[in-house]
Amino acid sequence: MGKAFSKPTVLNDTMTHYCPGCTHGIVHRLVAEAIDELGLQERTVGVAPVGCAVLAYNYFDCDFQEAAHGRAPAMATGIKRVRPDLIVFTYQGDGDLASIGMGEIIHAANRGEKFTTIFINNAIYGMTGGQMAPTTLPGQRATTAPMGRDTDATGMPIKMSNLLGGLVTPAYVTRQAVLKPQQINKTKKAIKQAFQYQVENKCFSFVEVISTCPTNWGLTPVDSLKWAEENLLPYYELGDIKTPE
Amino acid sequence: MGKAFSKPTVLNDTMTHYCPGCTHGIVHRLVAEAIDELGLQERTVGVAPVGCAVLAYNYFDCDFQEAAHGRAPAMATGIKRVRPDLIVFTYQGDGDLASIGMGEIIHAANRGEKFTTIFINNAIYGMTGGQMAPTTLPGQRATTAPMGRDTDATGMPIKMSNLLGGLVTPAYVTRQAVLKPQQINKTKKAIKQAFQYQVENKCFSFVEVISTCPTNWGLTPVDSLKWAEENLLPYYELGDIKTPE
Amino acid sequence: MAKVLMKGNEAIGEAAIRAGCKNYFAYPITPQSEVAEYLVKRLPEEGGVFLQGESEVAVGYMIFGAAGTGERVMTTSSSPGISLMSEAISYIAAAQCPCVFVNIVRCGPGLGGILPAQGDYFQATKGGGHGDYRLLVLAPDGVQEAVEMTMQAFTLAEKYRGPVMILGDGLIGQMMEPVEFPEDLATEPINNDDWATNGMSTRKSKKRNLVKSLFLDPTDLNNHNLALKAKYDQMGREDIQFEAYNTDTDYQVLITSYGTMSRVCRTAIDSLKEEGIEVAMLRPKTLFPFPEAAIYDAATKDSCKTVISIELSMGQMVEDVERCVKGQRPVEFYGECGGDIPSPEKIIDIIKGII
Amino acid sequence: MAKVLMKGNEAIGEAAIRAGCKNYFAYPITPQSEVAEYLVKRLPEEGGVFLQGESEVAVGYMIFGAAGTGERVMTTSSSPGISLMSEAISYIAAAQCPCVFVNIVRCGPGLGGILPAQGDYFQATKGGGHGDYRLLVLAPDGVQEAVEMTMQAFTLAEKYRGPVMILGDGLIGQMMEPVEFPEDLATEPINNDDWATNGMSTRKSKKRNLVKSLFLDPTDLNNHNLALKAKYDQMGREDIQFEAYNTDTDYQVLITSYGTMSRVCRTAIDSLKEEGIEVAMLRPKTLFPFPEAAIYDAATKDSCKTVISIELSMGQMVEDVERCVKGQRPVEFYGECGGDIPSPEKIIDIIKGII
Amino acid sequence: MQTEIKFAGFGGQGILLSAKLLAYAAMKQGSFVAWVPSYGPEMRGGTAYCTVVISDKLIGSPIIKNPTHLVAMNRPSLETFVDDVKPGGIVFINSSLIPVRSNREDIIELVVPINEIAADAGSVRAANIVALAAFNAKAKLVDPELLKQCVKDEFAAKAKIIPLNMKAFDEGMNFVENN
Amino acid sequence: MQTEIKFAGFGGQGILLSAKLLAYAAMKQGSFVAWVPSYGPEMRGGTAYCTVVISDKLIGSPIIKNPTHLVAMNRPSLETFVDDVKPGGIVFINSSLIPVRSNREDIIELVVPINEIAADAGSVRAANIVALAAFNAKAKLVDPELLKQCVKDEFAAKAKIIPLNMKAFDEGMNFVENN
Amino acid sequence: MAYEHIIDSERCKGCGLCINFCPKKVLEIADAVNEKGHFPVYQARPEDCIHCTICCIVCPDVAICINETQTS
Amino acid sequence: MAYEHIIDSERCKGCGLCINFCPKKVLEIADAVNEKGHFPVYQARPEDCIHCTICCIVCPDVAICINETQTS
Ligand SMILES: Cc1ncc(C[n+]2csc(CCOP(=O)(O)OP(=O)(O)O)c2C)c(N)n1
Ligand SMILES: Cc1ncc(C[n+]2csc(CCOP(=O)(O)OP(=O)(O)O)c2C)c(N)n1
Ligand code: SF4
Ligand code: SF4
Ligand code: SF4
Ligand code: SF4
Ligand code: SF4
Ligand code: SF4
Ligand SMILES: [Mg+2]
Ligand SMILES: [Mg+2]
Repeated sequence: MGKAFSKPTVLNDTMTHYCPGCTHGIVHRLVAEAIDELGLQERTVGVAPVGCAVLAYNYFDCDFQEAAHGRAPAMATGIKRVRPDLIVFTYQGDGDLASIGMGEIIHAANRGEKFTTIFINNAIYGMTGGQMAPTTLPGQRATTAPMGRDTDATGMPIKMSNLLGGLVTPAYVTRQAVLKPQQINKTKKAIKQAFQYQVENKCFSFVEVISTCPTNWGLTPVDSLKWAEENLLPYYELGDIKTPE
Repeated sequence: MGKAFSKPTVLNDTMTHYCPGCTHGIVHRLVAEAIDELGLQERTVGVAPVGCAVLAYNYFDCDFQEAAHGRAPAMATGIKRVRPDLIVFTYQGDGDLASIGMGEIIHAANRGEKFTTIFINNAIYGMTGGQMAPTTLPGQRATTAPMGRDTDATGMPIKMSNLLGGLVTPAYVTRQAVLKPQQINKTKKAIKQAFQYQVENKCFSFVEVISTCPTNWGLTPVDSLKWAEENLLPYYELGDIKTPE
Repeated sequence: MAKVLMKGNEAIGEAAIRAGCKNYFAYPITPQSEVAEYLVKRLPEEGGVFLQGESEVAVGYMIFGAAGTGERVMTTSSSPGISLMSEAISYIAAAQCPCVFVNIVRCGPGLGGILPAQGDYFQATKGGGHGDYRLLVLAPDGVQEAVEMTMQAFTLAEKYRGPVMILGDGLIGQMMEPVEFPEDLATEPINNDDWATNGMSTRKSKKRNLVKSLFLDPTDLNNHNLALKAKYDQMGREDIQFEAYNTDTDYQVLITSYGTMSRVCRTAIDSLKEEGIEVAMLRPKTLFPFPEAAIYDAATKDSCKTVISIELSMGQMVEDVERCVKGQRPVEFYGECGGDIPSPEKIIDIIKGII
Repeated sequence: MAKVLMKGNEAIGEAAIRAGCKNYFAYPITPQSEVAEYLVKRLPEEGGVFLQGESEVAVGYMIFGAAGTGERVMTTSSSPGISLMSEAISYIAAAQCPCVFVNIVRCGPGLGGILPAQGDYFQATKGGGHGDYRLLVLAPDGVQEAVEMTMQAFTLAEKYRGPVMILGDGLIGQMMEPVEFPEDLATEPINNDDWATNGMSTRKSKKRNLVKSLFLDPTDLNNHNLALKAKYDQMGREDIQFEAYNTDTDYQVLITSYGTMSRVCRTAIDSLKEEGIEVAMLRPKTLFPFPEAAIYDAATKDSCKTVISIELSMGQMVEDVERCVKGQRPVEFYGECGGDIPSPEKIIDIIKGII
Repeated sequence: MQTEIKFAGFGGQGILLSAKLLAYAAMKQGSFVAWVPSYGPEMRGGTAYCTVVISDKLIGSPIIKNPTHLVAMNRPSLETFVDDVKPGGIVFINSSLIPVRSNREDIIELVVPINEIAADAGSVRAANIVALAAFNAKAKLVDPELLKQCVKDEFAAKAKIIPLNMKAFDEGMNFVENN
Repeated sequence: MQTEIKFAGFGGQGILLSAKLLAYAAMKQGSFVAWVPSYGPEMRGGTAYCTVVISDKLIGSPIIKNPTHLVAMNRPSLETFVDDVKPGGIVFINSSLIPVRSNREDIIELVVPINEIAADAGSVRAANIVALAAFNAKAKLVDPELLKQCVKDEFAAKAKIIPLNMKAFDEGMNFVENN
Repeated sequence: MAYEHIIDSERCKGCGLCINFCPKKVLEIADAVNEKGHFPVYQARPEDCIHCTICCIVCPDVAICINETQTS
Repeated sequence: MAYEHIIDSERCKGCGLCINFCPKKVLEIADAVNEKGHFPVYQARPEDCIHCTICCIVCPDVAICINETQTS
């Protein structure tokens, strides 16, 4: 039952700056594998967010632009509109996409921009040191919610995939996770599917990935997976939310 | 069966700058009546948008702030948070609220800010001369969509009430119209209910009002009502979308 | 080519197309919405891209993304809209992507009014956005110059690999004047393979390109800033533009003025000349780089007793004029900023008041 | 009151509370997120309001709305975040609402870096936003001054009914120094009944108040701009602050520098003095209004041969210095902008190079 | 030599077009021209106006407080602007809508019932063309044939209404020449 | 007189706190002080450091390239910063983690196995307190009793761990005084 | 209980919405403009008016009101 | 078909995710740090490895690969 396994070629050898056990690294690999397998490296332009993945461009061996905080969908729109032959993806965190970048992602999705968004939902602002995100769970602690998120004052966590799925414009919207091997394999398939829709010029495609932030959650990497499984997944249900007709 | 009818006191005598037959005037009156009937004049602060209603403050006899384009919900948040005893409402058009102000309205709604938004959906940018709005119907002409809205290039019209209704945080969200007397009466009730929820400090409340823009639609006022009835209402279905539990 | 009578806003749109720009992203705002309304019709004819963005913030980044691919791209807006783009402009300058921003200035601050003004001089020339960057700013005084500068802007943007701004005003956008589109101002795009993110397959090196502005190492960032500064210095050596009006006389007063306001000053100068009073004008056509030496030289001509900066603002360019005049002559100021443009008669009174 | 050892960011938060400000809206950004992390704990103890907004654009308008009610309110951010607030700042200045903006500057342009810099001088003093408005800008050189200026800021904001900015930098935000909170800097709020939208019932007149910036009539708008200008002129008469260091000697060189950079200059001046070389420093504490006369006077002292502006930028304040020196002395510049702060030794070398 | 003509009327009266056509013809004739609209928020229902400047040299200030001539299409326009006209200028009065006169001795009053003339020619909508032709017949700013050609070119895309407008043009011109 | 002490180590070693406590005590003692952290993006796992400046007059530049003393908690810290220390200064070496020495003749080397001492006192987590006490015992920058009080105050909210830290403090001090 | 139907012809913009909805076809557009240049409505058949307030409700300019008069 | 299981101990950050998921409990944390200061994993019981690639799949740092070797 043995199998071989090697690094995708779109991923270069640079070691990531991510904390030990941070699942950003897993998703990077999955994106790289999808680009590899679909043979898109030479015409792909990635758009890095402002968030822990701000340096994503250091790890991918393809063209990359670095966006301002939250504006990756607008940049991707600019790229894709003037060069529809390029394959464009954004890679964004939950602070980036669901807080400051809310307007941009909704409008890009609603216009049906033909690019792909990978949305890393770790329910926290990782890079800036653990502030509350729109996706932070009720009661979850953050540096700007030291007693835990108070939903009376800050509302309920936003389910981005459901929100985008609610738009009328056709799209591929799915929520996946990378908390265990089977989920990782499914996420891989979803990401590949998302790029495939782009290759076919079919629709906007959006893959939310439930991830971890051991550092700001104050948990070990392994405990982070468990915490996410037990707390995030019941609220953020996995599965396809919308597929293009 | 006779009845008396007079101008609500919160509305002052200034003549509006609106075009003949523009339904902005009707909604102004309904808002004023609600404030009157609930006795809120002395503690109300309105927030005017940038759009045809930018001068709304000229017509209401209560405190008013004038927002920047799209930012009324953020201003209302600022007012209401520091002075929860005040009654705060925003009055916004569809360009203002659904295009540039998308992020602000979603986040204010999601935080459950305890103010009231009156959303005038006339499917066009009125004030700036008829550009396409996110709510413009497929095929509807606008100065920036001279051949009619092309949904392949710009997506489908956004149903704001449904989008906001999809958030998890409790709220009152309803879509009404002012195209005929019965609808106007219903809209009146909805607006009063929205303020009532605010008085009770219950939730964010949002009343979308399907309106007309005879000038930029290029129709007479009466034909505008008909066009809206026949074209807007089938897409923008009327009724309550969400009520607070 | 025969002259055509065009609104400034439409002429700017046409000029962009003639300059080889096929990509336009914008958000409506008075007094410049006609650029979009014109281009939404013209660009499809040219196989180009027109998109109304959801906000000026988003448009700023659409421009950034598009410019990052090396394609020519333009946006137009007016004062509050440009404020919303200022973060993007800082990013684009930092990431060195050529593109063109047009600001058809209206009265501020805040919502202000929609009539012409020059209250965004500071914002344009000193950087509305954060950090050490400069915009090359071109200030037309009419529709023909708006056309020429729009066309030049793309060439300059590519020469300096950065954003270039046209600073017009509501009058220039709204008025019609006869225009020509000089073909020689349309240049070939520069090869961008060494930096643009246009897909690895398109370039010989097969190396990836990055468009970015983050430099975590202080030495790298300082060097980056020095490299940017070197470009701005080069602009000062190679691309200053100005007009000297009536400077070959023994003028007593030197006016500094630009754009719409300078036309009124020109009329005033002509009238004064008829009365035997000689007044000259130094009109910066590039607001950055600023014609520092030219102003100093003109101000220090023996006959010149006073310099006066006349603007549709409460006093902005006058600070640069003061800086250039180095205390050699008194520098006066006159300005209005409500939307009305002072008449030539008013300017004549002002000038007479200081001689 | 005993001194406490506090991080600049936390001290600014505490100072706001001591000044009677109970309302804080902000969005996280390095290097100032500790202000929020401090206030989220402290404000509830004071019955105050803490809200993390969804973006800096939104926060700018939350501040506007809150300030419009006449309540004291503050936000803190860093360079790119301030760019995103520039439209709001223009609106608030136009609508004349008192409030405090703190910019803990990081390196730019674009994403740049997160280390200290002074590249936002232009943005702060010339208006990042559109139109004719000015911010009163206070530039502390350490944690104690950050505290004092934060407290003063609320008083000044109310005196001039407008936004006041504290321009710090990453070092001031991140370092700890002993601080005291001078009680006499906490003033009583001014009665706002004549303008603030705090509900008609609260005021005697029972007249409604409007907070707005739209003036459709050109004369009204021009008058409004003149009224704003009158306030800025008044600032120049009444609220300029600066420090003159070693100016009672026969110095050969006058340094102009502010904030963090000025501390290094001070150390360099002390060392040079030991070597027998006298150098003075004029340190603006208000960057606007700018100490124009003080700089002119200090520069034109007989002994002084040269002026040099030393900044953590590529050359920004130096333009104002040049303007003030009026050509009476050569004005040099030294700056770095990558995050490293030049050492006193480096400054000593620079100074020796010009004498 | 510089001539400035202010056109003023209600929003829907087509004055911007009349003014543009005049500017266009003057440009064709080799003059420097500028067409300056009044744009302001919510002019709806109010008075709209624009100015055409025609000059033999580069135009300085296009903002004209005291125009050479005034074409007033409705009463508020006449009342608002009549006193600004330079002595010796023409004040054109659309007598179909304006029951009053200029009350000035130092100008040339040109009174034309343009709505009626237009209606006679086929449609009131051509009133602005009547006014243009009539005004030019008096002011003699551009060659009438050239101006007429410009009108024709303007409507090139809507060939159907060319005859109407040609007729309106001729009637307007004739009215002045025959009175 | 101005003294500058650089504290350097891994992220989790508590150096920011040691430095803060020293600054605090010096402040209490009437000195001017500044505590300057290195903050940079993604320092995680790398070397963190901070500097304490103690002076008898207002502190000018708080940015110190050549500190008087260095407290090195791990090997990369020692290697990175040892050459910057001014001649005559103390170089404190945590020999529990650092197998090498300074290779400098012009400084005073203070070698202390702080992890072991802390472990003996009850927990390795108190190693930073051991280092603080030991370093101060040699450098004599502040009154040890005052410093100890500052440590105690710092942990006021976590009374349980005060004894451990007091013990660690004493052991650190004793190690230096007895060697 | 009697009612008085009052049209403020200076406020009226002549949009015709009231005419469109009046169940009794009471209203018509006048043929003289008001100060603002609009052709206001008037009650062409006041005797048919049932004071149902529908015209008031649909009027965007609050140009119509109905007063109660005690002279019953 | 044979396989070779290779851990790049310089890339490994010692997060333990692979250990957690290895179905055969092959992996353990080493007790010496690598250059970056992390304690990397190693195959404590290589003979039990079934080359299932689970450890590769969960590793955020692509520190493990499995090569096919033709020496079967
Ligand atoms: C305009 C602007 N605002 C704020 C910041 C600071 N900032 C950088 S990253 C970040 C949050 C990132 O969180 P998230 O998007 O969830 O990504 P993660 O680090 O969790 O992967 C913030 C607020 C910035 N760089 N620019
Ligand atoms: C930042 C900014 N962008 C653009 C504008 C121009 N603008 C004013 S109103 C408006 C659209 C208004 O449309 P809508 O909100 O639908 O209101 P309506 O006029 O239809 O009632 C726009 C784009 C502005 N004032 N400020
Ligand atoms: S801070 Fe959190 S999200 Fe960022 S690299 Fe570390 S673990 Fe990952
Ligand atoms: S433009 Fe449209 S929305 Fe605006 S006042 Fe006129 S009819 Fe109403
Ligand atoms: S009250 Fe009723 S019946 Fe009378 S005019 Fe109005 S709509 Fe007609
Ligand atoms: S609805 Fe009102 S404004 Fe319209 S015609 Fe009737 S009375 Fe006049
Ligand atoms: S390949 Fe499978 S069995 Fe072998 S070490 Fe990895 S997870 Fe364990
Ligand atoms: S998952 Fe990767 S980084 Fe983590 S311990 Fe295993 S090999 Fe090392
Ligand atoms: Mg996150
Ligand atoms: Mg609208």
